[in-house]
Amino acid sequence: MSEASIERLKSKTTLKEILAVATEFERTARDFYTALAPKVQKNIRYLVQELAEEEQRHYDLFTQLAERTDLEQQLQVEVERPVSDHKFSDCIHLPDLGEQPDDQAVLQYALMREHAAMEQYHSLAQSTESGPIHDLFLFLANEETKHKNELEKVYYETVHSGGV
Amino acid sequence: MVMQALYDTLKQRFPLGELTVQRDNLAFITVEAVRLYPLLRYLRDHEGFSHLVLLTAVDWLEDGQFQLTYLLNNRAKCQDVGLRVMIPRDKPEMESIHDLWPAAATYQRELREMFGIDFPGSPRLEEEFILEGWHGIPPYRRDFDTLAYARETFRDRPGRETRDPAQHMKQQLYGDKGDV
Amino acid sequence: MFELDRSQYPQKKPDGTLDIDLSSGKYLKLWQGPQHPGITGNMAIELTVCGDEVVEGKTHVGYLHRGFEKLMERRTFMQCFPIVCRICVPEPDFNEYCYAAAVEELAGLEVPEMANWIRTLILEMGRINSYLMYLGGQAGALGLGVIGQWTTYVRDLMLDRFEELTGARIYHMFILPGGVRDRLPEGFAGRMEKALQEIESTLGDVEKVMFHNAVFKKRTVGVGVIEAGWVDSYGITGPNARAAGVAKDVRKDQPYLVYPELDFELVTGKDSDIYARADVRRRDLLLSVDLIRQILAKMPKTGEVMAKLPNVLHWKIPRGETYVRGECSRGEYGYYLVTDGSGYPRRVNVRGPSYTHSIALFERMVINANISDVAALLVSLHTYPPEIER
Amino acid sequence: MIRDVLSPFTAWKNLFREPVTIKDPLNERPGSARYRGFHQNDLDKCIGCGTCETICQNGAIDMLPVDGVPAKLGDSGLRPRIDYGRCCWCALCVDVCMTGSLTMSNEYKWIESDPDKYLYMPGVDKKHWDNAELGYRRHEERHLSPGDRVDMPELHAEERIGSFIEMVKGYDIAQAQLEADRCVSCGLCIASCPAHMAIPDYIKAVRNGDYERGVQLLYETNPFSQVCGRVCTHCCESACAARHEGDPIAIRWLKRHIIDQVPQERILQLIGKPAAPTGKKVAIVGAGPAGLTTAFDLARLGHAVTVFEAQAAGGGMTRYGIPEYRLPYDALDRDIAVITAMGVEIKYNHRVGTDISMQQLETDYDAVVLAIGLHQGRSTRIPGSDHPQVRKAVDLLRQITTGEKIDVPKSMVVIGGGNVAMDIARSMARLQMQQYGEIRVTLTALEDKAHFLADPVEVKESIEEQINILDSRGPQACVIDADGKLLGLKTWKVLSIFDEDRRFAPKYDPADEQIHEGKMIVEAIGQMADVSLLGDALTEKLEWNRGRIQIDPNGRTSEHWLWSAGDCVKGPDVINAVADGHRVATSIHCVLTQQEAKI
Repeated sequence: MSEASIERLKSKTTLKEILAVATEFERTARDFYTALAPKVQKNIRYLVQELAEEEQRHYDLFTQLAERTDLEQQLQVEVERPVSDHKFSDCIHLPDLGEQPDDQAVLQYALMREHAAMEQYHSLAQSTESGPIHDLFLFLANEETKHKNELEKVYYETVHSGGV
Repeated sequence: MVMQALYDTLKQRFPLGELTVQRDNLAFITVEAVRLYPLLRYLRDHEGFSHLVLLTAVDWLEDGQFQLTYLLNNRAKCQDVGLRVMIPRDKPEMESIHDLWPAAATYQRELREMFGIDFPGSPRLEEEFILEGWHGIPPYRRDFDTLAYARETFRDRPGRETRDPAQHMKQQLYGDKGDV
Repeated sequence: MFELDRSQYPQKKPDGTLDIDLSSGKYLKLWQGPQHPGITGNMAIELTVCGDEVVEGKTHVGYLHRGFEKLMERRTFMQCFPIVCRICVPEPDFNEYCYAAAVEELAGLEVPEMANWIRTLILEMGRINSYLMYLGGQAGALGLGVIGQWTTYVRDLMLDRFEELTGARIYHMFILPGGVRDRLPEGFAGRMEKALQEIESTLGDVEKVMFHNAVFKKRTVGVGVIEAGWVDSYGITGPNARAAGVAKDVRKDQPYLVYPELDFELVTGKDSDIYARADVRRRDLLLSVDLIRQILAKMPKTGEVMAKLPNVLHWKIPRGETYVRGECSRGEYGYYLVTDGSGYPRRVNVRGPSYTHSIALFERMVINANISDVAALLVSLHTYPPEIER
Repeated sequence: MIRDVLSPFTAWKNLFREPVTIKDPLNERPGSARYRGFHQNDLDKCIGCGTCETICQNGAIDMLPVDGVPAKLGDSGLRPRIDYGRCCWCALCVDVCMTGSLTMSNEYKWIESDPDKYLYMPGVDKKHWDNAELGYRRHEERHLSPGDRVDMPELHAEERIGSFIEMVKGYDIAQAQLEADRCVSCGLCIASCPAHMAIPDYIKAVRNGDYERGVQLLYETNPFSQVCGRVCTHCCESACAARHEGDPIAIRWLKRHIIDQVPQERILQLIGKPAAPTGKKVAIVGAGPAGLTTAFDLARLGHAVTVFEAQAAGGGMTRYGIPEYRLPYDALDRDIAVITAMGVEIKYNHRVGTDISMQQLETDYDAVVLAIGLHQGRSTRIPGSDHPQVRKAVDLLRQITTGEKIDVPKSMVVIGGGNVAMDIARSMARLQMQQYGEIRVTLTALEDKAHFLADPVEVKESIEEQINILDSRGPQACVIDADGKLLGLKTWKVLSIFDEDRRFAPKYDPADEQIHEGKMIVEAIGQMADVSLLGDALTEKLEWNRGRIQIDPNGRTSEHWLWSAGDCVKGPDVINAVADGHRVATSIHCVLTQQEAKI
């Protein structure tokens, strides 16, 4: 997320508007992975496809949320159980995602992206007053954290197989 | 040492087979069937082995032989000597010693019944001793299979069945499934 | 009461067999047992009587034949251990001891000292039980029913001690190859002492009512005499021999377990009649009471109870043979064990004292006895049929 | 005389005495504390090994499945049922119980009108004595249970650290028989062995001293007994009934003992000649345990087998990954010699993809097996990990095996807590010792000691060999000075390593930062298969499953002519590779004979 987009988000005042921007982010990510999939070797294509599917899931979720009327109540429920974050992906270095990235590179890129999004939503939540908007940012941060945590596990299972 | 000395003494009078000293007061001596009777009488009358502890048989099926063991005790010296006599399984017959020890007649009756070993001249040898109406091979011979007999004669409580752990695990966990 | 020399009757044929012509009407066949109050255990005696005099007796056994010796040939050395005790119901422990000792000898196992003390204790406890049963039986055979009630009561106290020590009352299955199963429970000696005192007190009553009893004496003194010369020819051991004045006792002759460490004198008699045998057993019982006190006082307080065994599931013993004996309440008990290097005994032969006592000896003694004395005579030999037919 | 008339009347004194009998059932009369009464069985502790059934001389015990107790590794799922019509209360079943689950209560009364009700499964059929506290228990000294494991004689740390001589000496006959004697032959281990070796039977062969029978049993399921007898991951030992209250049977060492006792020529005689030629040709890519097991099986069935191996010698990871002190090359050579004696042709220094293409193999052979293992090391890709002195363990181990010159650093850091990490640490320690006379190897692992992936014995031996093992350290960066010289590794403390689902998810504490000095850093965190030999076209044609070639349960890929086996599809493990080899060989044989039938 660029500085400009943060500013754009900050200036939004309605839940619907905020969700619209967030949904847009997910869409671009989905398109990125979808475009990447055919370029990588087939043996790791599943990873990229799964990432695309995950972004699509987020995209669908946010779209549906925007259409719901009981939104505030729903947000409240999700925010009350945030996923903890232990600053894990700090240790993962960001690679250049070349023309034919391997599985580790793809995972590192995805982790970085989820991490960045999570951080942003967190800081946005901190800079807003308690209320539906604050809760929405927390919800988004929580969603990204969940995804990031899942990716961390996949990363470790793939890379740190233990070397038995 | 003591048993060796006894063996040496006996050896001067009787041809003896192998000596096995099991303890310093127990030894086994192999003797030929024809030597047994005079040897027993000599041990009883001159060496103080006056107590016939037991008389029994061992079936060495694979060697085609019965081993008869005559165990004598010398109470004064606290010694035991076992005389081993090997007789052929296909002609199981042995000289009776009931006139040396009347009690031996009972042992010989039992051996006749349980092992099918004959002791011609022994009193009441033909009378049934423990078994009544027994047909088939003498049951203490090695080729009498107690398990087979029990299976033919008795039945298990209904519902008895068992599984082998390894086979059961194979069936449950892998078997034809290709992998664990 | 007989005027003629009864030993001349019945007359013998030239070939030595008895000249009994059943068709003459002079003789009667009479079965005592296998279900009969005057019989010991599962046994029957076939009597030929002339008037009330027995002219011939034959012992019939086989009512309890289970073929233990053969069954053991297809059981591993440890699997044999639970079945041997069943060879003798009233005093099962000698089977456990003799079997274990024979296996240990052939397998070259050294049994811990503590186990030997406990084994001795158990064997003496078993002896007391066996004698208590005998006293009741001997008195009962002559119509003195109350003695059996008293001895059964004190025997029960001993069974309680067995139960707390071994976990079972009759078949203790406590002496296994390698040692014994456990140490004495906490406070055992105290409870044992109470039981011993009760036994002594009861025996005092038994002495008054049974042994100082004109009727009992009339029926037993001079009746059923075993001649000393028969001891060897009939393989007589135990109290039957000792009451004949032959001081024969494996505990002294070939001391085993911890008997060398115990202080005791052999109990002997001289008249060799039913009364003498009963009296020898009563005194031998008191000796056992004393031995138990000695054992409990002298035995070590701690120590291993089992030798290190190989895996009992595939325990093999090298080829060999041995004979191990002990002095049970009836005489010499012994196991002849032959091994062939496999995991199973090649042959086990159990030598129970009743084997000769109740067949060859009894058949000899019953001749010329009065029918009414037969039960008392048989009981006085103290025989347990299961050890005959095994 | 007068006394004898009067004395019996003293019996009258008992006239007013209370009865001594206990009125039952009005009065409870519990059995003694040691009473051998009705059985109890702790179902959770019981592993269904059936040792109770084996010892029961009455044949009173059956082993039967129980609802809710599934068979799993180390537990047959069976539980004992006792026929109380036969039980003699000897308690040998309690004494030999391998887990102590079977006990006896002090309850002795149970009344039924139907005698068949006395088929009783303790712990399953609920009874009022289930929780009885008194009753017979196995003696705490466990008199009838197997004894302690026989120690394996091996070189001491000081003796072994200066060389690559095999450290484990192997049991002598007396030791092996003693160890084999401990086995209760329950067979729980068989299911846990990927190759389902006939473990209790070959242990019995050791007990009986019948080593030729032992060799025959080994070769029925495993042509790599020299290898597996030394470096198998011995899953069997973690399913062993003896492990519950003591050490498991040293199954691996007994296997090695068997194969050590029989000369090579005799082994060849014992397993016999292969079947008559079938005219079918099979190509196998990779001469590791999976490939060569497939080759062995197929060759014995009469198929012509050619193995293509990129390296100069066979064995795959067992040669190029496992150090010589754990698996001497001559032992490996003996296993391979038996396989080549079956007529298997191994083309060494033939790299498929370079020297010959997969397409060519497809054309020339009736079937092709891909058994290429996991020879590419993974990198952490932390900052600085592209420095030339940051190496991968697999590459370095391969260099040591081939005898390539290695610039041994005076100090080094290993990243990883698995067996490969231990292997490289210990190998480099030996080289350091040879060159400098001292060892400076630090090993950092993400896991804490309790969760090390490496075999505990490996960890113990590494520590003996002066490897400085630091657990719970997460690598952050390779520290490089201004001149580009590698200084060491920066790590953070790992707070926890698994999440609630037992999935790998380390959490760090950046406040606890350390720098471990090292002129070389070796990454030993994981390996992957180098699938580039397939070529783009085949890669695209094949179906994949999460990064690995997709195979059916028989090891066949989505291409009808291609099978795959071993580490590259199943993950790293020798015995798994052997099992896989058998599976693939069976499948190929089946397909080839079906083709034959159709023609």
